Amino acid sequence: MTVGDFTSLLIWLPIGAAIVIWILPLSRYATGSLAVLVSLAEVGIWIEQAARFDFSHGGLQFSQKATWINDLHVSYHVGEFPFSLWFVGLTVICMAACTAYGFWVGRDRPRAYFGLMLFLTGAIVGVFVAQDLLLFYAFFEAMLIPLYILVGVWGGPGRLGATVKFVIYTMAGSLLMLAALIAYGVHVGTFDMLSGPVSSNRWIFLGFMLAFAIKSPLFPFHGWLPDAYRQAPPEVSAVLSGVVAKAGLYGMLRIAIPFFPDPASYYRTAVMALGALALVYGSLLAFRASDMRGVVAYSSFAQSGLIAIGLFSGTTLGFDGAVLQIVAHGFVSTALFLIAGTVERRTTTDQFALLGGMARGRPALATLLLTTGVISLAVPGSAAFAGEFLILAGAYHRAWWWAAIGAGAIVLAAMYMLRVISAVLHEARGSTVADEALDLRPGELALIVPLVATLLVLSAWPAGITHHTGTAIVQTSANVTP
Amino acid sequence: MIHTPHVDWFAISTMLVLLGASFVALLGAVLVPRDARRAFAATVSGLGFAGGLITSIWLYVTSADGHLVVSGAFYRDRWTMLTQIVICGIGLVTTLVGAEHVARPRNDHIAEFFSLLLACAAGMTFFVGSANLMVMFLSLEWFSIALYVMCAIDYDVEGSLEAGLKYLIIGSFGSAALLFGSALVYGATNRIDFAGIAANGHSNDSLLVLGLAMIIAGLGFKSSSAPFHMWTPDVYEGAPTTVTAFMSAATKVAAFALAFRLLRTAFPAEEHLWSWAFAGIAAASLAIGNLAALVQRNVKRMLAYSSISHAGFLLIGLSAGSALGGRALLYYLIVYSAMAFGSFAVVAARERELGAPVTLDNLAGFGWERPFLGVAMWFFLFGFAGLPLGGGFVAKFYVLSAAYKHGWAWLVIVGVIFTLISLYYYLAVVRAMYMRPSEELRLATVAGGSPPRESLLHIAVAISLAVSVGSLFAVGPIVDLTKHAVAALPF
Amino acid sequence: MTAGAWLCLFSPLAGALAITLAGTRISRTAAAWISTLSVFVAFGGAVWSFFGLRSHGSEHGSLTTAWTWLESGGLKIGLTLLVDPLSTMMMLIVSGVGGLIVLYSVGYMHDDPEERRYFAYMSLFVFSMLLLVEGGNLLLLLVGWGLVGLSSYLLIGFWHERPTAVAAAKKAFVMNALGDATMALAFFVLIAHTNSLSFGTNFHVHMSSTATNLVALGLLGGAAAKSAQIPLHTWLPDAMEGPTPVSALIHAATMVTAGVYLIARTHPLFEQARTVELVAAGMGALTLLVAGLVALVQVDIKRVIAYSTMSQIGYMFLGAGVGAYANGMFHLMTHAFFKALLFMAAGVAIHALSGEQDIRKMRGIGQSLPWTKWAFLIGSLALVGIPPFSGFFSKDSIIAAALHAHWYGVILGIVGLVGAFLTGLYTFRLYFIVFGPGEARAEHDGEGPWTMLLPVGVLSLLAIVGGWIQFAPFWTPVTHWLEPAARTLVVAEPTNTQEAIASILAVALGLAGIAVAYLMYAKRSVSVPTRPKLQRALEHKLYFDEAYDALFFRPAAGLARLLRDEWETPIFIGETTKIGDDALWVARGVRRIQTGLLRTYVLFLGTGMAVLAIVLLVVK
Amino acid sequence: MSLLAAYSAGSAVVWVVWIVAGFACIASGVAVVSFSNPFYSALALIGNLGSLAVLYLLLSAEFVAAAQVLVYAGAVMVMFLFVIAYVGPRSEAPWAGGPAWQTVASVLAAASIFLEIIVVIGLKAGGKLAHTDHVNATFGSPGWIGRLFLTDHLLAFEITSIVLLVAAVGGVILGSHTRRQQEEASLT
Amino acid sequence: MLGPSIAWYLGVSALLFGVGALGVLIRRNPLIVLLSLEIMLNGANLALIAFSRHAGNGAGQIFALAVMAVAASEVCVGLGLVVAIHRRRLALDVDRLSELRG
Repeated sequence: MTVGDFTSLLIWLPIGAAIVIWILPLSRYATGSLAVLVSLAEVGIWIEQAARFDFSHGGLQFSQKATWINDLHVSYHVGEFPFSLWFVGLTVICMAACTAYGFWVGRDRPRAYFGLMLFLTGAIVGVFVAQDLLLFYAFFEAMLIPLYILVGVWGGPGRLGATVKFVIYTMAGSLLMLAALIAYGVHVGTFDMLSGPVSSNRWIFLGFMLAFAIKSPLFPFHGWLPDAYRQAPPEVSAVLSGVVAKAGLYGMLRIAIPFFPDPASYYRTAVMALGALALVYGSLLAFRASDMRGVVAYSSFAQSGLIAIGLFSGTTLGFDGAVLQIVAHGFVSTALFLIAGTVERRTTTDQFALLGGMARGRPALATLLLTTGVISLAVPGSAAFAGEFLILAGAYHRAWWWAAIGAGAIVLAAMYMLRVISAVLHEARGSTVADEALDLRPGELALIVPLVATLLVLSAWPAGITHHTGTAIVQTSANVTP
Repeated sequence: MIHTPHVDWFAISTMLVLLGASFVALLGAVLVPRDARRAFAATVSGLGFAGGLITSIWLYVTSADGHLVVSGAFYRDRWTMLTQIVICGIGLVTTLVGAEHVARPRNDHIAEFFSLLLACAAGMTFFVGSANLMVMFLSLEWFSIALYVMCAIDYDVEGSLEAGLKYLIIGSFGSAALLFGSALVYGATNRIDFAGIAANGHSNDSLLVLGLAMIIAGLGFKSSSAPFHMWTPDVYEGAPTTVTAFMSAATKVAAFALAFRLLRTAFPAEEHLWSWAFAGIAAASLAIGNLAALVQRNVKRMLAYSSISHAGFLLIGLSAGSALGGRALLYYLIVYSAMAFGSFAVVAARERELGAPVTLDNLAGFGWERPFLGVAMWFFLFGFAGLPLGGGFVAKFYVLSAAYKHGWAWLVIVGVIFTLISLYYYLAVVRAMYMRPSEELRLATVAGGSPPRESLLHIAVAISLAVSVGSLFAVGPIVDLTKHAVAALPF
Repeated sequence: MTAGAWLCLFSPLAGALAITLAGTRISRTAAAWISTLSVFVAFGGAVWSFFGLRSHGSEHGSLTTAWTWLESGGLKIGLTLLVDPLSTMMMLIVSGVGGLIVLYSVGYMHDDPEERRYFAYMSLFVFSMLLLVEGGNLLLLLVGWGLVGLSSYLLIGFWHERPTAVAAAKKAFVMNALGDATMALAFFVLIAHTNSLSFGTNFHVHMSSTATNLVALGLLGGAAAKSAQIPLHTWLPDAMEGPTPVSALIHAATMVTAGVYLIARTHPLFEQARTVELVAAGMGALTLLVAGLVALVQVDIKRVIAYSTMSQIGYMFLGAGVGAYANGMFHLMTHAFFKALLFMAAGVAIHALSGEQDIRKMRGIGQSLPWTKWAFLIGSLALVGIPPFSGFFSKDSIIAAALHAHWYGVILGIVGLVGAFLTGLYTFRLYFIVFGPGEARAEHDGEGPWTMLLPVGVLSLLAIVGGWIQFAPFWTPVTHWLEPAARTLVVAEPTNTQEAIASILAVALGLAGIAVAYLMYAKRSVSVPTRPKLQRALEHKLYFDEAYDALFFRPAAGLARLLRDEWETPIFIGETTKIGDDALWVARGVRRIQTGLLRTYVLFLGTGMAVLAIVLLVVK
Repeated sequence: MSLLAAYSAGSAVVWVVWIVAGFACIASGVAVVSFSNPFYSALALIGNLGSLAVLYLLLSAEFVAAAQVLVYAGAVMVMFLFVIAYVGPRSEAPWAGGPAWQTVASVLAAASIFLEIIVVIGLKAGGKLAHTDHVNATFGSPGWIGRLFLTDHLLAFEITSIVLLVAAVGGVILGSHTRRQQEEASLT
Repeated sequence: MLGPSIAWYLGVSALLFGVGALGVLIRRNPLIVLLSLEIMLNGANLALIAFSRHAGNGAGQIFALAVMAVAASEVCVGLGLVVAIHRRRLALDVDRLSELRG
């Protein structure tokens, strides 16, 4: 019996710490370091869990259950499947990096800021470990609250409009999901995600699916994305695209597909088509975006599409590839946004027109951006490549053109990512790039290097995830073709 | 030789305590020197409500088997008692806020104010337990009249007077309708006690139905649900904020608690009629309340509209008409009253420090200047919006589930859509408090130097916060309370 | 011997990592030597595994797996090395020639401020290339395939202040990504049918012929992109923007020839898809012709050599296409020698003129660089295929093999012969112009540091003797050595007469070419024929770049801009706000009802009641 | 026979009384609403109350009738007249003011409410409402009322008193001077 | 029972109620509005008493008496408000009291 057994700890430790931070009048430094410590403690707990996780039986582990709304058979039920373990790992590591980034750049109003970041951590973890539909929904929406304030208070000049659009958009989806889950839960008499039977009601499926499609996002539900990613502070954009967006995909993996096998297969082509549209459309727009964040934003939009294709291909390859790709892209986009942040701190902008030539004399920045960028364009051998390869191999089972579209998108990815790299690092020095603009400082390296290192480890051994996704659970109920 | 009926004094002890306190406070108005009046009256009122809490809790515990007392005029059961508990709680926090915030020059009428507050609460506690149309009508008038006076008590302010008069006239019209409806029901069944009405009524008796319609209108007025809601924004805006806070919380509790009992006990056979009627009214309230709130700048007024929209949600639970609906209704009432009261209390604080009506613009930066009140406010607002930051989340889920179980998916969809719309203006308040750029923050200069110390108000807000957040976690216990309460009603 | 393979694979990677992590803590020279050392260690490993394989007998190739790299469902792909004759041969070439070139760079790049980065990239490239040739399954091969593309991108764009260099690098990478994509598609087909990507097993399963053709096509696409075969060739000439040693290593000796290796490695598949194999051969023939022609008019010394590389690879494709894998590989080897030699000799000249690459301005550099002149001459002769230089043995056997194939073989053979003439012409055009009489002089005395001259010397030697290890059909150790890995098709086993005819014709045509070049550019007795149209066409490389720009890039960019301006901004970003405005408009309407008139409120109450009553009375 | 005659005669008398009283009642009601001067309206209301009392008598509710006269015509109306005198009777055209649609809609609403009730009663008139129970003499007598008040409706009785008390307090508060007002008054 | 049947009385009461409602709806002088409210209540009272007579039970009459008290109380508060408004030198016109709106 160790801390690892208490999945709840992963949720409530940061939230508790947030409350402490809000209440105690700590100094800026104390607040920041406390927050970073807690987020690192999260990572520690997760490692403990990962080490003691028994992948041989893929079932739910470290689970805890308590009655919540006995009247409607809603319970507080948390636990981890193998794949949720990976999602949680992604969350805690990225959140630690982002919190530390906030500490490094010294956000003003530190108590509010770090409290919200910790609260966000707890909420996101909650989404990934919740085993009760209402609990899942609760955390799914709880994510929104800190995000709203983080973007709205610490964001860029256009933040007000961006936040409203972001919140209204996502809530539109998730409220329909509320209706759907009420319909499902009240009808079958339980909200528990383990004992809940499969349903073949297409409307309910669509209700869930819409929420996830907006969160991920899939085409054409991405209207909130560009503004939010551009206006949010870099580390929050990192969380948004790296982790929060993944909640939508997790929802498809954990709820939409296994609980609604028949509707899922009925709408398979439609969803895959939306994914493909997102993939192509996003890639093209990323290719045209004039700023670094824009490119990363649209590229993660495209990635969501690709992952959705993998999930709805309904094949083992697709599932495993999707899980791997989710984790890999999570780290990639987090790292890229943080790097964008460091660039903005040095040049006050991320417009390509004003950047360039930063590689000269800044080897660390150049190396990290190059490595991350190259991984994100899925150069063969990278974790992203492994993920995309499996996804498309799975999609090929459905029809050859999915794979063809995906392959085409890989080329596009190469085009826009190289554009970013050369526009920031290469060619003539940009007007905003001062000579005295420093290379990455040790503090920044300490944030970004671990992310990149994780990516390299994943690249060296993607099977570490793909062979331990345990999506079999999901697939058995979703009658997936192996 | 008249055989006076046996009176179960204990059953009505809550009202007696409150009335007693009210009289003491009234005496204070004349006996206690002016400078001590505020403290004295506030203390008395606080003690009165505390006593009311104790007795009502005690009664809740002891009246597991509901029965009629005082010759069938009053229900002594857990439905009554639970609502009495809530009302007394609201009264208590109102006292806390009022002690600092009922601003009268040189404490004029401060004692009378608390006396009226107590009397009003007493009337409500009577109202929720009334067992026949006459007692219902009388106690309704009782607390309504008290409310009319409380709304107008700031009669140096034109708005307060206007609010009072509007409330009085529209209220009297509404109660006249209620009365005529009662008369028709009486005519149709020759009975005025709820059970008797249920026994003698035929659901195809047009007299009865017409009476029911007029009663619904009367109650709809009290619960400020569309289209009987028109008075709400004006009165809420014009009345002293303390009174508004009390009204928005307590009146809803009383009105809905009684409405549900009345319909279940007196008109079970007509369920197919009133459930549909209330479903329609609910949809209307949701639509009007939320849409009108979208364009408000005055925060009090916006909250008034939002209370209309919440009446819509409560009506969803009511219209479900089932035991589940009743539980959802009570749970929602508890959570909502906490949130509503808290939010108005925060507005009161800002109002006092600005010396002007609170608008979205002069709210700018409030969150950073008064961290506790700010955080509390966004907890309340997100709770209103049904985000999982408080019981509001469970409450919405609960009523919608009830509606769906009743087979009304369309009502679920309506509720969901208008929740989405409501998000816009709730977030607007948070935006105003936290996200305005610094040059706008300068709007929020405090009238008269640093913000006044308002320990009592902070306590009141803290209590509301504790209830609204705690209810998210302690769903089980609360639901058990409501279970027992609902068990007292016939199904 | 597997240990040797692992050593061979990882020592360059270790070198790269060491240099990267060490950063500025080590001197630039130190970085250079670390890199060089790592590559030579790799060569040691290669030799080790070569002799290991010899001792076991070349038919016993062996697989060794470090760990499972990717696993899902039934698909299981290990980090597996394959040590067999083919891979060993490639290992030797890559690490050997690579080592020499890295050594050469020590001198060549000595003054560059970012030397460290350069050598890290070089080591990385060697690692990737070795991974490509050693990879024990198709996916690992693809990984190496992609990584060489990456490091080629990095090295081409090494001087990243030059926009042209960056553009060239991007172009190279994107085109190679295209090739990767087609290969990936081919693998999807394989997975769908065999659920495996390992060599051997799935090459002999019986897929539908369409599936086989698709797979073969996909592989061919990859090969063409990597080996700069028409129509995916346009990146190679631009790639000359990179430092000269890079051109020597990547774009002459090793990477660009990977396509040939791929075909040889997967020949069982291609043999099941004969048509595709013939497409490969035809593609090779076309490329060698076109490249030869274009090379005639180029004035940039490196570009000329680049085009000659394309045409030589065309020969290899031709050979592999008709099934003469061993000959293809053999030519690959000799080509590695003499083409690297040519590049490095050219590099010496360029270095001496501090970066001048225009042959018209290099006239007469030969006077100050006698040794280089000789080295270049050797290289040129080998390239043209004059006996006894190495090119003669390898190239002629390809032509011979082609001639022996069916009717189409004859056509291909004739094209090859024409190519031989062109080779002679453009090679010696270059030679006579650059090393003929002129006023260009080296800016520093001496031909350069020993680190540059030693590799040139070694390669000159190899360019001479490298071909002697096989003289088909009398003596065929290479073919024999490759027998187990890439058994040459019986059909392409040429007879002596054909060998003889082929050799004689090829040599004769080569000599003819040289003679014409001599008359035109050395003695100038014959004036260069001027066909302005044709010449301009050739100078524009037959307008391939323009065509691609018009066909692919512009439409894509245009579409993207269209989507952004016509859809994204107005609809997906704009429309949402419009909805909000509509809601607010309705809200204002609702608000107007609230007149503030008490009577209105009562009216609503009364009307509401009346309506409600009517409804209830009606429905009751 | 004579009984029948007497009965019919009595019935005729009752009818006449009813018609007179009912007409007076309605007329005065309309007058209240339509007089432009509140003073006259108040007087009209007194007439209305009186005629109502008569109707109550016909319905054999003696005590209520008495109370009606005492409480209303006595107490309430006096209060009204005082206030009217205090604020000064200012006339106001009944139909003036406010938007036209307001007036029209008001008439419609009031009419529809009235008609609904009438229709419902009409539906019932023939049946349920036709025959009336026979009641004994004590019905509606003060003693009988008092007994009811002290037994069945004790609570209502008590509440009524409280309501009056609350109203009284309220009236006092609203009607009383505050210092600030006096200061204002002294200023002006 | 002598004279007209209950229905007639009810008719009168309905008419009173309607007239009173109309008064509230169209009059602007708060005093007259209060008077109209009285008429509405009287209408209800008449109905109560009529039904009480019809059913022969006393509840209606008790109810009516209670209503009188209530009416008195409402008038009391209402007049108090009127006086207060007058003191504030505001026009006695409900249409002019429309500062709160929107």
